[in-house]
Amino acid sequence: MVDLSAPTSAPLATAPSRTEAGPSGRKPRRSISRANIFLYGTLIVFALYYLLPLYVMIVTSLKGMPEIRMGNIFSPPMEITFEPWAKAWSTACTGLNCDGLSRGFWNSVQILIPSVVLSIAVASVNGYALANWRFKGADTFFTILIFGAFIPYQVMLYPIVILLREMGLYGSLTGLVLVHTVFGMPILTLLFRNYFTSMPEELFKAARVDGAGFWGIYFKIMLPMSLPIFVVAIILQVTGIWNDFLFGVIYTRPDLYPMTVQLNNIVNSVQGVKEYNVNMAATILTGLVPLTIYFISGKLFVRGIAAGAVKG
Amino acid sequence: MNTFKLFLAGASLLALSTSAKAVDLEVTHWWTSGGEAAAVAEFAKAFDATGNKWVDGAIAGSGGTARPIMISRITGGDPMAATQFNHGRQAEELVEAGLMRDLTDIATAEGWKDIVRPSSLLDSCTLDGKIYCVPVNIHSQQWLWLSNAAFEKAGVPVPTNWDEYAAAAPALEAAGIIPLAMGQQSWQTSLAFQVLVVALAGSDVYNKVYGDKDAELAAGPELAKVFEAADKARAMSANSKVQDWNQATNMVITGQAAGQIMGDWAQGEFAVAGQVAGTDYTCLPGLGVNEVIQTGGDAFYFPVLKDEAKTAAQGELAKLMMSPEVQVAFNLKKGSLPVRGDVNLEAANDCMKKGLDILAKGNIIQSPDQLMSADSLTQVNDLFVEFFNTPSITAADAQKRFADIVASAD
Amino acid sequence: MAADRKPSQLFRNLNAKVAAIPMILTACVVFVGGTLWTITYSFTNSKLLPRETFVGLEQYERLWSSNKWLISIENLFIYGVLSLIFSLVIGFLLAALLDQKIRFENTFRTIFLYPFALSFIVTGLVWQWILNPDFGIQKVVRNLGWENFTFDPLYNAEIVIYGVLIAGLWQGTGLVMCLMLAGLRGIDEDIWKASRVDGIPKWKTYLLIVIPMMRPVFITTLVIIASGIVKLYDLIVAQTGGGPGIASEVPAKYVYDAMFLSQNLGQGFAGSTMMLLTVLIVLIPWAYLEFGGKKHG
Amino acid sequence: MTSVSIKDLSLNFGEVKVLKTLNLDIGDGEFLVLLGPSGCGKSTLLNCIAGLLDVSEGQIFIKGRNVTWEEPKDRGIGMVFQSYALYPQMTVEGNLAFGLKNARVPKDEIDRRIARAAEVLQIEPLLKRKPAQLSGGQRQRVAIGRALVRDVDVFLFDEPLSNLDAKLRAELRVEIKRLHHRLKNTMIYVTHDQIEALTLADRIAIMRNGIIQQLASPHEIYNKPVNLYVAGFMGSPGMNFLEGAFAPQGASELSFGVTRVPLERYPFVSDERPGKVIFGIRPEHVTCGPAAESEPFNTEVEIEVVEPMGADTLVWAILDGREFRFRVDGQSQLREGDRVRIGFDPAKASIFDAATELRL
Repeated sequence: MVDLSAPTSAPLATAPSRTEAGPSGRKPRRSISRANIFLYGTLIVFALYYLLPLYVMIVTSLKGMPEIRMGNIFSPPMEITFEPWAKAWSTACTGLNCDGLSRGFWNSVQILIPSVVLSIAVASVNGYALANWRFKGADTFFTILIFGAFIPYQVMLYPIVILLREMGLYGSLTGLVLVHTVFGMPILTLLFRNYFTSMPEELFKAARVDGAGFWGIYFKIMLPMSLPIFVVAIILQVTGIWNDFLFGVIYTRPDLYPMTVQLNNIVNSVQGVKEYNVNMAATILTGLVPLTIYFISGKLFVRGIAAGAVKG
Repeated sequence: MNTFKLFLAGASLLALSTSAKAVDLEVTHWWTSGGEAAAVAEFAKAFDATGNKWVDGAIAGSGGTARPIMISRITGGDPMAATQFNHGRQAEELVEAGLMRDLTDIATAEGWKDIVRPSSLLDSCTLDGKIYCVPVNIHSQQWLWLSNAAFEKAGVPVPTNWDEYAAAAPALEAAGIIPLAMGQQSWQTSLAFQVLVVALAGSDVYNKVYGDKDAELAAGPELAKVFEAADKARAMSANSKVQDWNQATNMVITGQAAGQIMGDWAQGEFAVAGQVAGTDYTCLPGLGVNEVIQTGGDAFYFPVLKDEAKTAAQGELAKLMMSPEVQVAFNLKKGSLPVRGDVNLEAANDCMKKGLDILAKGNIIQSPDQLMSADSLTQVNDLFVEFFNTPSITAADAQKRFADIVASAD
Repeated sequence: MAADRKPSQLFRNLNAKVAAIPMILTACVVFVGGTLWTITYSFTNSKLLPRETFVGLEQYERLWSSNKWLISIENLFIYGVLSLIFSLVIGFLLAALLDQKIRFENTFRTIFLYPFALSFIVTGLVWQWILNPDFGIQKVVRNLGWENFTFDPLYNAEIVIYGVLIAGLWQGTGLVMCLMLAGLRGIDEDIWKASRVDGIPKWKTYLLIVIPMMRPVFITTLVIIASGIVKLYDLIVAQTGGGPGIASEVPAKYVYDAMFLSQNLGQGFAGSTMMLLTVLIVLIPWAYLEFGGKKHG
Repeated sequence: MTSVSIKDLSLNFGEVKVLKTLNLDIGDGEFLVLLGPSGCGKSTLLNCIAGLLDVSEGQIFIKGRNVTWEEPKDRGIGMVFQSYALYPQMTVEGNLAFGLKNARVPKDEIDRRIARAAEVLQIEPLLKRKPAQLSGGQRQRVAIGRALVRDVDVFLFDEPLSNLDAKLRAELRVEIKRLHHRLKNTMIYVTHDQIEALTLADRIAIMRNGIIQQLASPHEIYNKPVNLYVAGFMGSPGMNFLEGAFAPQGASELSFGVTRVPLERYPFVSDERPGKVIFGIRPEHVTCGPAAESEPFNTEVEIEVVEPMGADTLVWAILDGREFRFRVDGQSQLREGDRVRIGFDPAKASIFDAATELRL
């Protein structure tokens, strides 16, 4: 057959320019048009509202105490000192131990990793089972689970203390990991279920036809395609578990207390006068891990949320 | 050379015998601020000296934050080795449930019965004849702390009792000084009220209302007088916008405020700030009207532990807390009074001395914690924090609601 | 001949059921079990430790006669309704603005969402400092000249809940914006072209066409926001401690204080049962919409 | 008076030139089809006319008015989309009235227009229903109705039928044609389906890489393709292409392999005689069997594959070693391997310069 792709010159003779006077070509858009002012204006005003606290935290954490007492919290620091950060990290005292937040940091990491891994693994399997393997009663359990998302933690404190005691896990790291898995499960399962239901049905049917079983499909087909929702799950769980104070302090012992307990102790124990700069430095330090994880995967988070929440 | 070796053997033997083997004891408490932390350090130092190790489990945020954690840990079956509670009925149910260790054998061995004065402290620890806690200090709420500098600035002589102090309020305000510093936490406003009751209505009215839950007396004229004073106190502390008690104390130390009704643990803050009783600040027990000491304060309970060595170490810690030297060192730093009558505190400043001789004279009252259940006490606290923060509630309706609470209190 | 009978319902896709056991356990033992346990003990006068001395509705009578509880319900209602409305309105507005293919979209989105990564305790502390009359906004504005400018919500009983709202919105709207943006990006491009050809201004297209189309997204967002509102606790503790007085009390704090401060489990459980009731009222319509309404799969 | 006139229009997304100095004049009431493969710029051109895309250079006139910078709503155009783009939450009546309400047209006028449109498109029973409750065809009619009620000058269709099944597509095609006769509005119709183009268009503009290859009547485009691309694009099964060359002595004969085709009857449009040419003849212009004798050119071919398609049968044969297709009547008994005589009249053929691919 003849090769048709060869480009052909324009058959019509290029007539002389026929454009007349009057508007022609791209419409000149004034870059400072009224719509743009409103658009960027509102965004900037909201951006300031959102950035204000971060600005205050950073600025105050770099000031010495005299400068704080005298000036107001919005003025930039005259002479910047990192002493409050050092103190918050290593020397701030909570009761007897004066080793700042550092002790809590490694505890938090030790709590975070297993909790995030376990809770996401369990929730993703739940979501997958609910989405593709409709078994009788599955939806009723799911509704109970969603109902669980609404129950305030305080209500469940006591029953879980008893539950863990009977299982002999009270006060141990495993106990806390289990608690985080339980309380993370509702919303995560909801997200995973929505995500997997939005996946094309044919994919799942094709795999079934090829003889792949429940786990085969999960690992070979579903998992590889669910990076966005995994990112969302990781961000939600990391922020939730890292920032938790209540469970960390009730279900573990002092040598396992997460960083938030140290933060609470530093901020709430007043050596003479309240050291705002150390408190703020400690606050930023505690928020650093979830913030960094969020900054790294912000974009994926939006795409994941789209798939996870929208198709619900 | 061999003497050295001998000495080594002896020392290790000695160490071995006294404390079987070095053991870590986790102690939870809520002393995280200024003077308190220094005081706890005394306990820790003394205990570490015995070869064991004090593992500090401080939880900041006053009893409100700490107690739930302690209770959950104990009921959850993973208790700490020792924990702080206030004198009174907070740990009552834990003891009844058999979760707390019986210290009667140590108490009798050490003869606590006759050294602890006032004996009511030990009574709060006893249940059907057995002793379950070690009282470590006496904190009396019945104190008014005044900043001499503030009164000089206002050109008013330092008052000696409540009425003079109330009369000086306008002058203080004129000088831009907040007459009465008051933290916004509920226990602080409630403390101020019951100090006013003891001072203006007298100890027996206090005992009848808080102890016997006498509702008509609570609604009666004596209490009405006290509610008037409370209304006055409310006006005086209207714009003291701080949250924690030691922030309020700090306002007195720096002269921003003229005075504060607070327990004797405030002395710790004055000490840390390097102020001297008598010259920089003045202390009026019982608001200078009815000099009385309230036996509030703290005691240590020892949950039952399975580990043999730890139980032994617990006994050691209990004995140590009651020993004279530790009592002196601890109470000096804490600004509280020792529980042992046979200890003299020459190093104590004159406010502590005032407290000691009131204690010696024996006019003592029990603290609300010892008289009322936590449930009723919290209702009283909520009433007064609401009263102090809502000017629209008049003294009369506050009294009526107080009487209702007392009627249903247990 | 029974061999070829269809395998009983139970063993069909056994794997799925085995895999779902953790979910079933959590749902039944923890949530259902825990809730039932709480409800039963709300009819007892358990103090520090649970005990089975039944007292009927006594705890509930005391609950509804307690001033602190009534204030906390009122606060939760005000905070709940306003936070729902504002976070949806602000969330949608920001999403719509970001949907206009503007420059710096990523930076703006990161700015709006970073608070979500911080804990409520951090949020509470920072906003407590900002709203503090002695060194916060009020002092700054006064230094600028307006001498009697007063902005101290956290110390004014009537409007303290709005101070909490400002902090709550700061923390929560970022996520709502993300959900809305995701919803907007799901709308078919032709709908926009059609409305432009029909000469309908943008804001009307958003209001009358796009929002009705985004019903599922709104429902999911409502579930997520509502579940956050009911559990409001750490923000109150960190920002106002329930003060001034008991003006910013919330049910979750009432339950916590009752259980641990007043050492009265019975009263705490009564409060929490009431909270579960309000949750049911919110949840039943959602469950119906999600499963009942459109039977699918 | 031209209804729509496009002057030197170019559009580029960044560096990519999507439309290159394009000129097009569309008569009043004319039905013009923009035909081409996906990505040839036909939809982009339509969106430019509608005002949904800003042009880079050039002007657009509608009814003599320069609308280059006008908003879509002020251009007097209505548009029907491939995905219908009906407002899902509104009833059919709501969809029709929404644009008018917004333009503050009085209520009774709105009702009158809706009634007229409903009658023209026979959608009276559907007015109260929601789009979700309509079939594809009904939704398409409502989409047309939305433009109809606004009494627009020009209707723009963006592949409106491609979402429908074949049978429904045929029905709606006829309806659109009937609508055009009745309304006499100018219509610009974008599609990649040549059947739609051939049946609906007064004129067809075949586009490729942003350039109009040929702008002519369906018959002209089908029978007189101006270049190899147009010839190849139109007709299915496509035109037979045979590479060949002019016999040395002048232009009277074309030779490929051993076959000689007499060209006396071929209407040459250019007098160039390049070395290599491509000879094209459509399968349906080839006669088979005894009648082939009378054709100016006939030869014998061996049949390779027979494809019966009901109404007629497509036969794949070998002509002088090259693949050659022709159509026979549906009842024919031809089978693979038969040798049969075929013939055609070169007047119906097309010859292209192999290098420039232009028609000779």
